Amino acid sequence: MVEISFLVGGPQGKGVETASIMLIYAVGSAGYYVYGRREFWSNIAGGRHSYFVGKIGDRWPPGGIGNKVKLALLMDGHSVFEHMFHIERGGVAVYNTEEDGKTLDSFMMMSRTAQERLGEFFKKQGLEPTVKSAVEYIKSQGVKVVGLPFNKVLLEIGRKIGVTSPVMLSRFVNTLVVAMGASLLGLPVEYVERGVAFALGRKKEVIEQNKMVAAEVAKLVNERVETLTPRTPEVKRIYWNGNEAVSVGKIMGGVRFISFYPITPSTDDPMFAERKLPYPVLPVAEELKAMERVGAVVLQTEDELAAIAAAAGAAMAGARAATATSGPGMSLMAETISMLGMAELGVVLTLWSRAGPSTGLATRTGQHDLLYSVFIGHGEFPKIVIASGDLEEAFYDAIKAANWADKYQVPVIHLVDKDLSNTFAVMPIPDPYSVKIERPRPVIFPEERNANRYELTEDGLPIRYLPGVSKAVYHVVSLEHDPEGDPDEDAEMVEKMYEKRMRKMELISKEIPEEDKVKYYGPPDADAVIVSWGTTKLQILSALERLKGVGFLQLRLLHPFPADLVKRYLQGKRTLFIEGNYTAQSSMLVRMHTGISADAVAVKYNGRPITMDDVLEAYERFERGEKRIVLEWDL
Amino acid sequence: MVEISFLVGGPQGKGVETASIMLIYAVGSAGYYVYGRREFWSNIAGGRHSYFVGKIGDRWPPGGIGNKVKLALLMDGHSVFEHMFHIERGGVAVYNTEEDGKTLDSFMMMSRTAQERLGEFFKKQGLEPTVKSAVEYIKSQGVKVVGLPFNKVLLEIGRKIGVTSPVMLSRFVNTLVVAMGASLLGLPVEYVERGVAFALGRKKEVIEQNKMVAAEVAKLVNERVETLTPRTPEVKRIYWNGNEAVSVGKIMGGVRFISFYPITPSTDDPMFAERKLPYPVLPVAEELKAMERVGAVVLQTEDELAAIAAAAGAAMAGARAATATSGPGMSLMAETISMLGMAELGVVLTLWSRAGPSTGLATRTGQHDLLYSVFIGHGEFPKIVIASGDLEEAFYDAIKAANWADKYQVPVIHLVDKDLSNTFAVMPIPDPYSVKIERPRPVIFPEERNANRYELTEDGLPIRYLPGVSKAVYHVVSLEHDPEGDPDEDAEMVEKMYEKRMRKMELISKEIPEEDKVKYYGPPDADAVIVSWGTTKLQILSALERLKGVGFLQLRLLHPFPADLVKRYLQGKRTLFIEGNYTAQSSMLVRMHTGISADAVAVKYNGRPITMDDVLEAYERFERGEKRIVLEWDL
Amino acid sequence: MTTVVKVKRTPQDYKWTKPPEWCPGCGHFGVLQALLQVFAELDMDPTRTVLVSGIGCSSRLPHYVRTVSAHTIHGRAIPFAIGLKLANPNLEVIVVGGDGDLFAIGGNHILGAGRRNVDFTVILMDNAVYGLTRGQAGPTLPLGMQPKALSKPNPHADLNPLLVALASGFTFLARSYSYDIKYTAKVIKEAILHKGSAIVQVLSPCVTYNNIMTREWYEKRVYKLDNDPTWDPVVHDEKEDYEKKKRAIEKILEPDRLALGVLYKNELVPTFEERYIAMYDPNYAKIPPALQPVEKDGKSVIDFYKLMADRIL
Amino acid sequence: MTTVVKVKRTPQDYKWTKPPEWCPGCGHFGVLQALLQVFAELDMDPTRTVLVSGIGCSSRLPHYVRTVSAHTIHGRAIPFAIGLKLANPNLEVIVVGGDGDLFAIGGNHILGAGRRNVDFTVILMDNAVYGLTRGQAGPTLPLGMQPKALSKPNPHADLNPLLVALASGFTFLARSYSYDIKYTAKVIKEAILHKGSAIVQVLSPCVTYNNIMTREWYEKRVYKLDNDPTWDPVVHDEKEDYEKKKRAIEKILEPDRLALGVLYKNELVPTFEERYIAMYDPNYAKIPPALQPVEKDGKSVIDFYKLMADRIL
Ligand SMILES: Cc1ncc(C[n+]2csc(CCOP(=O)(O)OP(=O)(O)O)c2C)c(N)n1
Ligand SMILES: Cc1ncc(C[n+]2csc(CCOP(=O)(O)OP(=O)(O)O)c2C)c(N)n1
Ligand code: SF4
Ligand code: SF4
Ligand SMILES: [Mg+2]
Ligand SMILES: [Mg+2]
Repeated sequence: MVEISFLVGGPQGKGVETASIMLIYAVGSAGYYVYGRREFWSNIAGGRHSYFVGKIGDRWPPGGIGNKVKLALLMDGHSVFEHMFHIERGGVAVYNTEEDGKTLDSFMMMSRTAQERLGEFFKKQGLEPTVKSAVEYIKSQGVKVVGLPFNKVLLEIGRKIGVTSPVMLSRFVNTLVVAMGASLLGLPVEYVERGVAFALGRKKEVIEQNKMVAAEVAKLVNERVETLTPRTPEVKRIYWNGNEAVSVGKIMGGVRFISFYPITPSTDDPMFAERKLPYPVLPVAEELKAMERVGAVVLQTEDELAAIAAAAGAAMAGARAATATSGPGMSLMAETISMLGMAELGVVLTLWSRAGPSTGLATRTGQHDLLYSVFIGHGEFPKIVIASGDLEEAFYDAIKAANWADKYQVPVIHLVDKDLSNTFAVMPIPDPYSVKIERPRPVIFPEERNANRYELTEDGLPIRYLPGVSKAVYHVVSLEHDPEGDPDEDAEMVEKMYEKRMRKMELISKEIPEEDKVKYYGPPDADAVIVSWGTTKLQILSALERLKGVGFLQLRLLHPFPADLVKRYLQGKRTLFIEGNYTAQSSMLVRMHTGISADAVAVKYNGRPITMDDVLEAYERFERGEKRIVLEWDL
Repeated sequence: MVEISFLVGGPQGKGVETASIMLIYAVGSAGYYVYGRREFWSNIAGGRHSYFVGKIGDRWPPGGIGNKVKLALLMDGHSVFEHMFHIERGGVAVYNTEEDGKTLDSFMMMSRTAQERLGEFFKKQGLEPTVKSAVEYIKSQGVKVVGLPFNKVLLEIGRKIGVTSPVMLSRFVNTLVVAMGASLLGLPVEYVERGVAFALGRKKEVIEQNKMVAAEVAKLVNERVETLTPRTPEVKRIYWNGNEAVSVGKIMGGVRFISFYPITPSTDDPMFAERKLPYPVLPVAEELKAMERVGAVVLQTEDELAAIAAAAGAAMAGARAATATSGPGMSLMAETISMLGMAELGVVLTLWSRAGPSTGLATRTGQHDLLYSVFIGHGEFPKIVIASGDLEEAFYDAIKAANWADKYQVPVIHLVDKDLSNTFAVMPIPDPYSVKIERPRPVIFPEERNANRYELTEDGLPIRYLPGVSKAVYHVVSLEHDPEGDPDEDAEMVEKMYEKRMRKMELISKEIPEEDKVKYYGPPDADAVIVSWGTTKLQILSALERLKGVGFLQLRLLHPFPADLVKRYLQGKRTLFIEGNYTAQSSMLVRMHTGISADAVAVKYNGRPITMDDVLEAYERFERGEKRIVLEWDL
Repeated sequence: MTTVVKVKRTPQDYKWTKPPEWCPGCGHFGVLQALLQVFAELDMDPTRTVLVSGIGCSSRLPHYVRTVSAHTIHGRAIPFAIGLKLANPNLEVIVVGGDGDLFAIGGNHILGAGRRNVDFTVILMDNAVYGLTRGQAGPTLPLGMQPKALSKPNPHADLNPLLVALASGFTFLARSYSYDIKYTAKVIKEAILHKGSAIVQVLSPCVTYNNIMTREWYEKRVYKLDNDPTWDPVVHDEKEDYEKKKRAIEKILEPDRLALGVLYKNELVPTFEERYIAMYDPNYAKIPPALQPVEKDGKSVIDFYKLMADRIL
Repeated sequence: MTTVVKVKRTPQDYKWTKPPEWCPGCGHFGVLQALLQVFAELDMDPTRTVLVSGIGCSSRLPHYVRTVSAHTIHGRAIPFAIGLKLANPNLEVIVVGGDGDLFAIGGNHILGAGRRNVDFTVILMDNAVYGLTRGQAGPTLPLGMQPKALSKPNPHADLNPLLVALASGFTFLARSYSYDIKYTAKVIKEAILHKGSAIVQVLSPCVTYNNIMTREWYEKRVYKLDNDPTWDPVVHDEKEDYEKKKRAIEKILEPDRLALGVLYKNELVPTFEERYIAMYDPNYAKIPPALQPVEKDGKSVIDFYKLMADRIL
């Protein structure tokens, strides 16, 4: 079984991303599965440190991310400092020997806090705070270090391939480190070339040059830590990231109106939908026979207030409508979310949550918004909150969310996070047609008439009209109303309408299948159960492989809460809740609905995702009797 | 013991309010305590029905409001229909006999739903749907009905006092019904005159005419149901309503910057603070010696986003700052609430909650926003939520909220509601100086220097600077930051800053005294305890007088939640939660924090307050074993 | 405006089942009357015409009209309407709202709308106060004025809604006066017929709270542009635009007087719908988002493998 | 601007402890340089000067400056700054922000601010894109333009920020170009010295994402108003206002060219602070909200019984 963890680090905006994508795609082309997540600072350039950390394997998913990696490609001296503690014994690090002499404080763009801490460390160790010392330290931890003088090497290669400008040459650093890494992994250079071609896009000449660089560099590295023999994968695979998987999910789910205001880490979701416009169609539906592609409106609005209001209007018009945002944007959408509840309009809100509060850490992850998602919006109204655990689930959930918003005419919050948004993967293609698209048909009258959209129906669902098609004259309204949709404050009518709306919660609870509510992994008779939600899933599942006998309950539908199911799985068990926030929100939610208290909680709130090793640590400390475990690893 | 319930009903915008204030003030002038709450439709005029319902007594508070009243002053035929079921056996109703012939469907502005329902009722009773029938029905229920031909009477009086224009005469209807009511209550007409003078303000001539009307009408009513002998009250009393009590509380509490965007039922709170500008001061503080009055900024902003942002800016400048809104406005403030948490700025947000969701019922009450208040704002951050139970508490809590926001530098949500906002009372003056104003002093440097506002302090509190005075240069920021206030994403710093902020929650829990967290009433050894929060208090306390042996736990501090205290009071008890929402939110909150489940919940969500009779009904049904009791009375 | 229907309707046909609940004499009645008249004149299809409003006395208007409508939340009528219109450009979309709704809390969406030039109409029912919340100052209330609900004179100056709309990109600007129902109908009709984003400021007194800007106050100030035979607000050629804008602004800023009529009209600017067709999706008008079938027998109509072709390994 | 300090400071004295993190060549550096220069020239007190920003690359500026500052949330810098200034009018308050921050999400507060004419300054760092979120279209990006992060041409037209500000009531309007640091400093200085709400649009290219509106692009279009000796944007008498506004608008709307310099200046309009003193509280300037003692030995300074005298029975 192949399972290799890797890391690519370098100055932000200077090719780290390209290098990582090259590597991921190269390895993917060779028939492996791979994923990597991106960590970066919330400013554009200026030399802050950024990195990808991921996993390569011959099965999907290729296991969790631990606290250390096997292969580290460090593009500059700053990266050496940042990842000194991130490489495992027996692993290998690639770096630029020309940076040896640089000191810690010469890296102006390093967090000053980190500089001070590392400074302390070197002092304690009696070492000079230089890159060289850091490299020595890394070696002392049983790590093989492969250094090359990057600029010198590139200058030589440049001479061969006819590039001399230093600026141009510096652009080859990403290819250089990837080629070094590939050599170390025993990956034939032709796959690196595929990675190069994919990552660099359509610039032909540039691709050719980079390919030559790769070939030259490959010759310079003779060591090897692994041998990735090209293999034929079991299934067809796709390369995408979390933002894209969800975006495509919505498109598949029939969403044709997307309004948004840019915000990290959500923007790439609607922007992908925009880039892909118009979308290719299958020759199935009558109305589409004549067309090869269909359009959609993807609308950048002036703010988030407008984004969700526009989606609400589109939903009224009859389109499947969605918006995407993160915490600050969702806060601005709160008033309209409440309106969706009252007026009974279905909109999907993909919440790409990030580390808060406020602007917080715009490019770091956090699971801080669970209870907020559940209780957002003044007043009481039906709403759905679903959290996805991984890329595949996120894709399917996006389709389901589109179904539910349309069917129940309620706001649906699809809870994902920065971790998922920036996870890039080569993985098996989920079956794009396995989720049935459920689209209720509108009522169409034979001739024009006044209609009651808010009839007091038994299931609570409003009557569905398509304006301009239904021949219905009707009123949609945010005030409490009578069946005609006009304001009514009569106490009895108020109560009836309120109940009618809330009945939808029962309907939703009844109709959403169990596997969308919770998923249980591990032995049914486990006496200890880890409870979690969202993107901790992969890390917990990987940890579970080592924690034999432990169960894992993944919470998926967070509202309406599947209290009975959760009770069934947790009653009488020892529970450890693991999640990326301070107050252990899911444990609060579980207790609110079931009365069951967590035996222990393990939380992380330093802006970094929970790793597989975090999970193992949490479990160990749980077994030692700790009640509140704070996870702190920074990777 | 005097305890008289009353009701004044009539067409909105046509003097109901004036009549009610006249009556309240008249009775108050005679030495009684009195309160009345206003119910009205959410449009300005157009003839919708509005009414006051309240209580008169010789002690404060004069008991709860039942489902029926003793005295009903009905200004028009519409009111007769609306209040047919609201008058108790032995009570008395006043109405205009000239409306006898009017039919139900002639009242265009009645809710159509109500019309249909009443139509059914008359049909079943075999009665014509006329005012006369309604009056007959009222009589059949053991109610004395006193009718006068209002217009004819006024025409006659008008002739005497020299007013002939029908429009002018119609303006006397309020005085007419109050005078009738006063006569029935045996209240000497001079007190009505005081009520007239107070309610009509500075228009001298009008006051004189109305006094004459009162005197004339008094002569026409010979019946009497009660005799309100003028009495000397025990204490000095004040006439105010909920909006005003809270507004004055904030002023007393040192709030000098109030920004708001108009919204019912909150607007009268900031507008009162504006009207009272500048405020008279005691000759205490040095800087104020030369002045008789001090100013404050009361700023109407372009929207709620601006309202709370301006308050945040004012807080940074060093002013005690507040805003007031209701649900829709609070939703718009969510993003900035989160910023207050991160940037560590203290602002008081008075939430005058109303019936939702969305625009909902703008002028009706509801306790729908408890969980939303607790969890509002993305991310996790310290925040205080306190709910007041009555006018006196609301006044004190407003002062406390101002203290807390300033001291802890967190957002403080002061949760009150439409019911309280529109409760008008003549009541004992709360001691305006009993709550100590706690104002920490800013650090002032001897000379200009850079300063760390976000030092990692032990108690979590930020260092306090007063810009322009402290001689400190420092940065306030909404991003995660280092002590200097500059963005920092270092994992360790993130964790420390997060913990620093959250430590404030512990400090708050420790420092807020027990009586501000919960209040317990009734026998300590009660086996059944009613749990509630907010403005149900008076009604529950009144009901408790009849439910001997039952306890009542009033939840006050909702966040940080006083879990231990609540456990102490509820452990092992049979609990009935009573509140004005659908999902029994306080029971959810209690279970979330204590694991204790409600044995039963009694909820009301028809836009009307919970009455004393509702409480009695709820308790009775609770004892009969009902688990979920829906209260429905419309008064 | 995009279609014509056969059966000719009367204003009466556009009345909903319940009567208006405004104060007697309220200016908003005039706007309602004018709208009903225009709808009848244009014989608009009530099932394809959508009135969108926010919150306010003015925003109640849709409840008195027999067309499809959405009475949304305070300040958000415009983006709601834009979403609705863009999801189905075959609908006729008209926003109505007050000065508070459209230019205080909703002001930002005027800026957003102007940039798009969506083919829809905004009717501003301007009474310079917040009627529904009992008379506070609206964004068009002049500095220092103190209508009766205010305890102090207004410390805010008024903004100029038509100039804001012009600065944002609205391609049709007009003003009317609600007590002149006929003229208001005429102006609104032109606005609806305009291709692009149109705004009509209707001076619509609040008789209950604005005791200063009353019928008398307005009637001293208003005059009709139509009386000047040389007045031509239409941009006939893009080259004229600069001049026509300047002339419109001259009128809009004119001190102490209120010009009624069409101030500016430019149909040469492409509508958002036209831009979308040109730059995003040629089939947009034919089969817009709201009218697309998204599934066939429960299966998505999208060809996933083609959509993601460049990503499949 | 309200005071003068004794020790003369240099631009260097206004640098904070950490260096800027903008992309090399970013236009925002010019604004920063200009600001430091102005601060030194005016010898502003760093403990009494407050820079307020929202979110964006531009909004990071306060972290590079050694004055008190607040880096607030996206779009809300203006109301935050107004609250701050009104709570203590002795502070010198300057808002900096991007086109996205101030005119997309924050647009409504421009409208609100103009109506108040608070004595503060807004510096718009306009690059027509959203730098920080990676290059999406900003509200000032022209129709049909496609900078590199966009997958399709911009379907939105640009709004005119200065015209919006004028329509709202700003009493000082100016434009500059960030690579011309000296001129930018000159214009910003005048803005800060202006009594009332001032806005300066600084054209400040984003070298990373706006590959169309580059140095070359701007330099083809900009010209300085100062070169015309007859140009006088100052309103010397209220009667001139109408004319001066029209002339400013002529420049603001001018097609294809970008006039730099002061476009309009009117100090005859009372500031909000002056209005407040006149209409609300004569002691406001002397003892504003932030500087009032609210208690003495824990006791409120307010005389409750006098305050509520008319309500006590
Ligand atoms: C978010 C929000 N804030 C405030 C309100 C309260 N509110 C309702 S209508 C209104 C103003 C109405 O004024 P305008 O739009 O001018 O309409 P008019 O009543 O004058 O016709 C306000 C502030 C609300 N409904 N929602
Ligand atoms: C409520 C909210 N929405 C969106 C964002 C994401 N965001 C951060 S900066 C920015 C735009 C920045 O553009 P601009 O103001 O023009 O500044 P620039 O970076 O171009 O200098 C956006 C959309 C946010 N932080 N908060
Ligand atoms: S309050 Fe004013 S705007 Fe509202 S209905 Fe009455 S007159 Fe019209
Ligand atoms: S992304 Fe653009 S605006 Fe931001 S720092 Fe870089 S060049 Fe400047
Ligand atoms: Mg208005
Ligand atoms: Mg920008």
